[in-house]
Amino acid sequence: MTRILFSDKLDNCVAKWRSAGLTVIGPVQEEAISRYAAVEKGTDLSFGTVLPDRSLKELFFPQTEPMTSYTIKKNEIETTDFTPPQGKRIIFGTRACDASGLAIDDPLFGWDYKDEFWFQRRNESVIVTIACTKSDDFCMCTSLKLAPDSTKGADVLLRPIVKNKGWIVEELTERGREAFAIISEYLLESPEPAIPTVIVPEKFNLDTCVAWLQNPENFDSKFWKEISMRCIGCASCTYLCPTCHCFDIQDEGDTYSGIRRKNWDSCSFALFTMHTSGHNPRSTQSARWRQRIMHKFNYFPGKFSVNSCSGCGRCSRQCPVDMGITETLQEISKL
Amino acid sequence: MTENIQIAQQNIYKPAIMKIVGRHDEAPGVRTMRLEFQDPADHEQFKKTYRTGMFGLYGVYGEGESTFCVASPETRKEYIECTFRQSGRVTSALANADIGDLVTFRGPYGNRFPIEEFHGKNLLFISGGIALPPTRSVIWSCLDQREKFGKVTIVYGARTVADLVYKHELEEWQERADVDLVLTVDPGGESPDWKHRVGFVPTVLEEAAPSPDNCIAVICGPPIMIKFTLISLKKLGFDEANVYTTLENRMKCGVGKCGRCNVGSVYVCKEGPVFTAAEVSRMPAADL
Amino acid sequence: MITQERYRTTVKELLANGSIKMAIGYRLGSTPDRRRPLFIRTSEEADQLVLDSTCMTNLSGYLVTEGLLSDEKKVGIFLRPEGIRSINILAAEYQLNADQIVIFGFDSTGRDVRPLDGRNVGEFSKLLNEIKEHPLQIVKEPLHWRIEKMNAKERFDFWQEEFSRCIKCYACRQACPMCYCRRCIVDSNQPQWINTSSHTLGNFEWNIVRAFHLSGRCVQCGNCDRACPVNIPLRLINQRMANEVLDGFDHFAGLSPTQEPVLASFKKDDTETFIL
Amino acid sequence: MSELKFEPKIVAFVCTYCTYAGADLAGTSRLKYAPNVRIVRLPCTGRISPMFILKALQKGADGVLVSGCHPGDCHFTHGNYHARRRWMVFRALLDFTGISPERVMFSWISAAEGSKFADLINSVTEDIRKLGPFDQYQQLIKETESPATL
Repeated sequence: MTRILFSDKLDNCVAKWRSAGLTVIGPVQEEAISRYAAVEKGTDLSFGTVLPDRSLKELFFPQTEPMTSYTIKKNEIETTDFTPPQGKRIIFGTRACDASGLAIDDPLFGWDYKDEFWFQRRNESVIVTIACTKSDDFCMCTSLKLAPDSTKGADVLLRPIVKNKGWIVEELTERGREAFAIISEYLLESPEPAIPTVIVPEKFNLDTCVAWLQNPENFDSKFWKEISMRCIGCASCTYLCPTCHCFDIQDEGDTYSGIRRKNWDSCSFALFTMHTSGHNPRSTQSARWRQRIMHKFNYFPGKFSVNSCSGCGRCSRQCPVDMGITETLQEISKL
Repeated sequence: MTENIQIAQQNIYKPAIMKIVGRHDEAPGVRTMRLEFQDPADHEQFKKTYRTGMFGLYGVYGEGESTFCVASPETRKEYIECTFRQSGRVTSALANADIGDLVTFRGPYGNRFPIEEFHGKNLLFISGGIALPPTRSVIWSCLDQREKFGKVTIVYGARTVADLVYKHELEEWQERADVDLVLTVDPGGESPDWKHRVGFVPTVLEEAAPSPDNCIAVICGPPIMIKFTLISLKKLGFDEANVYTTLENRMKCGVGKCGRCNVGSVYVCKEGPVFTAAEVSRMPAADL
Repeated sequence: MITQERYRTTVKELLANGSIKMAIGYRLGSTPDRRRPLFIRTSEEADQLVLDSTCMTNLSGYLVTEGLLSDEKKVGIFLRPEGIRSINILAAEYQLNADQIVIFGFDSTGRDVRPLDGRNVGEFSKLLNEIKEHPLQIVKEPLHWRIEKMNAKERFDFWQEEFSRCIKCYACRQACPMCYCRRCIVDSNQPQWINTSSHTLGNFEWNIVRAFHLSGRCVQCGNCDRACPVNIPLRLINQRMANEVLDGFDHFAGLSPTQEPVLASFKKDDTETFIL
Repeated sequence: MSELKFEPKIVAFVCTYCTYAGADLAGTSRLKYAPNVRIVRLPCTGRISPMFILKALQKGADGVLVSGCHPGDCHFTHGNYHARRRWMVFRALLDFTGISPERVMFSWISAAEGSKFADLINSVTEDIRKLGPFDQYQQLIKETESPATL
């Protein structure tokens, strides 16, 4: 027997969680895009898409976040710190790739110095992953040695049962158990079988690619120039990526008062590494694309023993010129 | 996540407030400032952590932060000295700040020169132009405990006589019997009363021909100077492992998160800025 | 299919006899409905060329890639009429020498693709003039009418809502053939005119300034609109500005390589009604 | 509760050769005009970037006045012709994006038109007073100053 959360009870659950003080966040379909957002009713949630257009990252690391406001006086600088939002929240219905993305970035935000903006939110969030039963041409979690029902980064895993009737509940962590204890009255014992998770074909052999990337000779390979020739240098791949974590610190305001903010930044921009002198260590688009791939599959795992890619495929899905990690790694495995 | 991560109470991106207590123009557009901590707690923290070679993020609220070395040695921790060239938005704002004004400092970050390992050895400092400040920090760390080291040689060059920084300290080193100072300016940069050498640093270095025996070399300078000086040092017989240099890259966080300062797999902000020439030669040259 | 085959042969010939050093076209993308830019330098690469009605991207932005045209050799490029107009603008703004560009023109109705006659940009002036006189169904979509009916407050709210989604990835700028500035206004920080943060205010400033910089230059190729990962209807704002210069100054961007940029020129008798 | 009377803040971007001189003349002729205007002097109307206008509105101006030499009088021969075209396009953009174009006013005032300057300032001030405070941007600014919500 398995415990099942029936979808017609979702509204009650959301209400229950909300009355217990949790903010409920989940995938919503807006007019123009789909994204993870806070909802008031279970019916606002939409599980129809393969995965939301925008990644889960932005709920932990927003595109712009005020850090400190300052007021400069004659002999004094007054500062007030902004704190990340407090309060428990439950993120219901993430995809495995998005949840893995969070787990991948944890060591980065936590090595040595702990980034409170990230960890405050991480500590307060319960991640409820729904195993995928459909995929599209760009999904590639299996190629990254993850799976459509990967539990990485998740506190609870839900497996859909037939006819969208609900989900089988698998609690994975204490945090997940606590959150589901709140709605235990809506969890029913039932023998319904789960729909098998989708089979995502493997698109490339990761080990071959990583070995190629780790070979120092290939750093100067002309492959990089060829593969990135059509890259236009926008940041849509990095900004939609669930693991890309680069940021910029910017002051906004006038001479006497303003706010210091943490904003997304991207390695695709020339200005990212440009020195004031005009010297740019990564002066060409091919060097920048190489940095992105190397960082994800060579440098990052070298430091944190995990690839900085969870295989969501958003980079390829959204690219204006149809590039992406998938294509690059496929080409590398052919070399 | 299975367990909660303990978060430090303070925002890690929040700088300490510093008061400018002294400033000195070194060369056209280059200025040295002496900063004092306003909060004793910040100062204690600095005293505890600062070692020669580390860098900091100096900033002005409203303009931003910019990265350069701490030019004062670890033997003098009552204040921070920094030397910078006015070139961008932040350095312009710093240059406009007057004595008594408040600026910010975040750090010290990065690694250090392993000064204890230099004990008992001869030291060769090679520096060019605005890159003397990081070298100066090491020089003073050693000169403040002069007895622990062997022969000290300093080779310093700049484009023109006016571009030499720390002119008063150069005079001081010139007069010290226990320091061998070789000064040079690029051809065409000499003034009528210039008494020192004329020529590029690598050439002058080869002429001075310091012995590589039991010697540690510290080089700081523009990339092109470093490139040719390393060749000269090799010619003179220096081992790459005994040659130290510092790398600089654009930084925003200073603590290994913002993702822009890496050269190959090496994060300059965490694993640098001090590297041996051997370490640098293993990095992809195209990324420097 | 016939058009595609004919062009494959043409490109091969021109490459073989050295008339062009490269041709920029399309090839199959990662899914059946996608096409991706292709840089043809060899005969084998020419075999990958695909030309059909789904080839939408205006490729002319690649021509201003640093160093591409500096050896004064010719480069071929596949262009729809909008693309040809953008070549004219780039030439008029001295970003490239139009004689270096060999145009493989094409257009489509429904699923049919037909070639356009001509190789040099000058040979298309008749076609472009016709388009100016009979604007090829600049489709007035429902959203457009909705905005036309709004009052100022509603419009402000509408755009605020749209721009609030912007993540400042600058895909619009990077995809736009007209955004070739080495240093964009948003990248200059002394002074920082536009907030780099992507809060709604910063997004609003950015998108308005970009629209203004494109007024009289936009050819409505739709690159920005297609590139936007958060689906902001950028086409509407650019189209409106294009209509404005057409009505106000009879200026149709990209008619010829010698056309004066509308905001860098003037007529003494420009008539306005609002100056006090 | 006593309500403070709304006093419009108006920023005027003027060219130094004509309108600024006109304003000077208004002053030396002891003409009285509304004190609500802050003048920013620029070399020519051709130098006035639309950014200036947007920034003024965003930073708290209730109205913006842009003024320069009459057509044909430009010190640089045609700076104001260029400016005129730019304004025509810019106004359309303001209109389309809903930033009330009636708060941005343009005029030609020569160095000899001190009284026209005074009259214009008075009428512009009255117009803006009728329109009330410009608070469209306030919501956006408030958003930038508040902490992240999620």
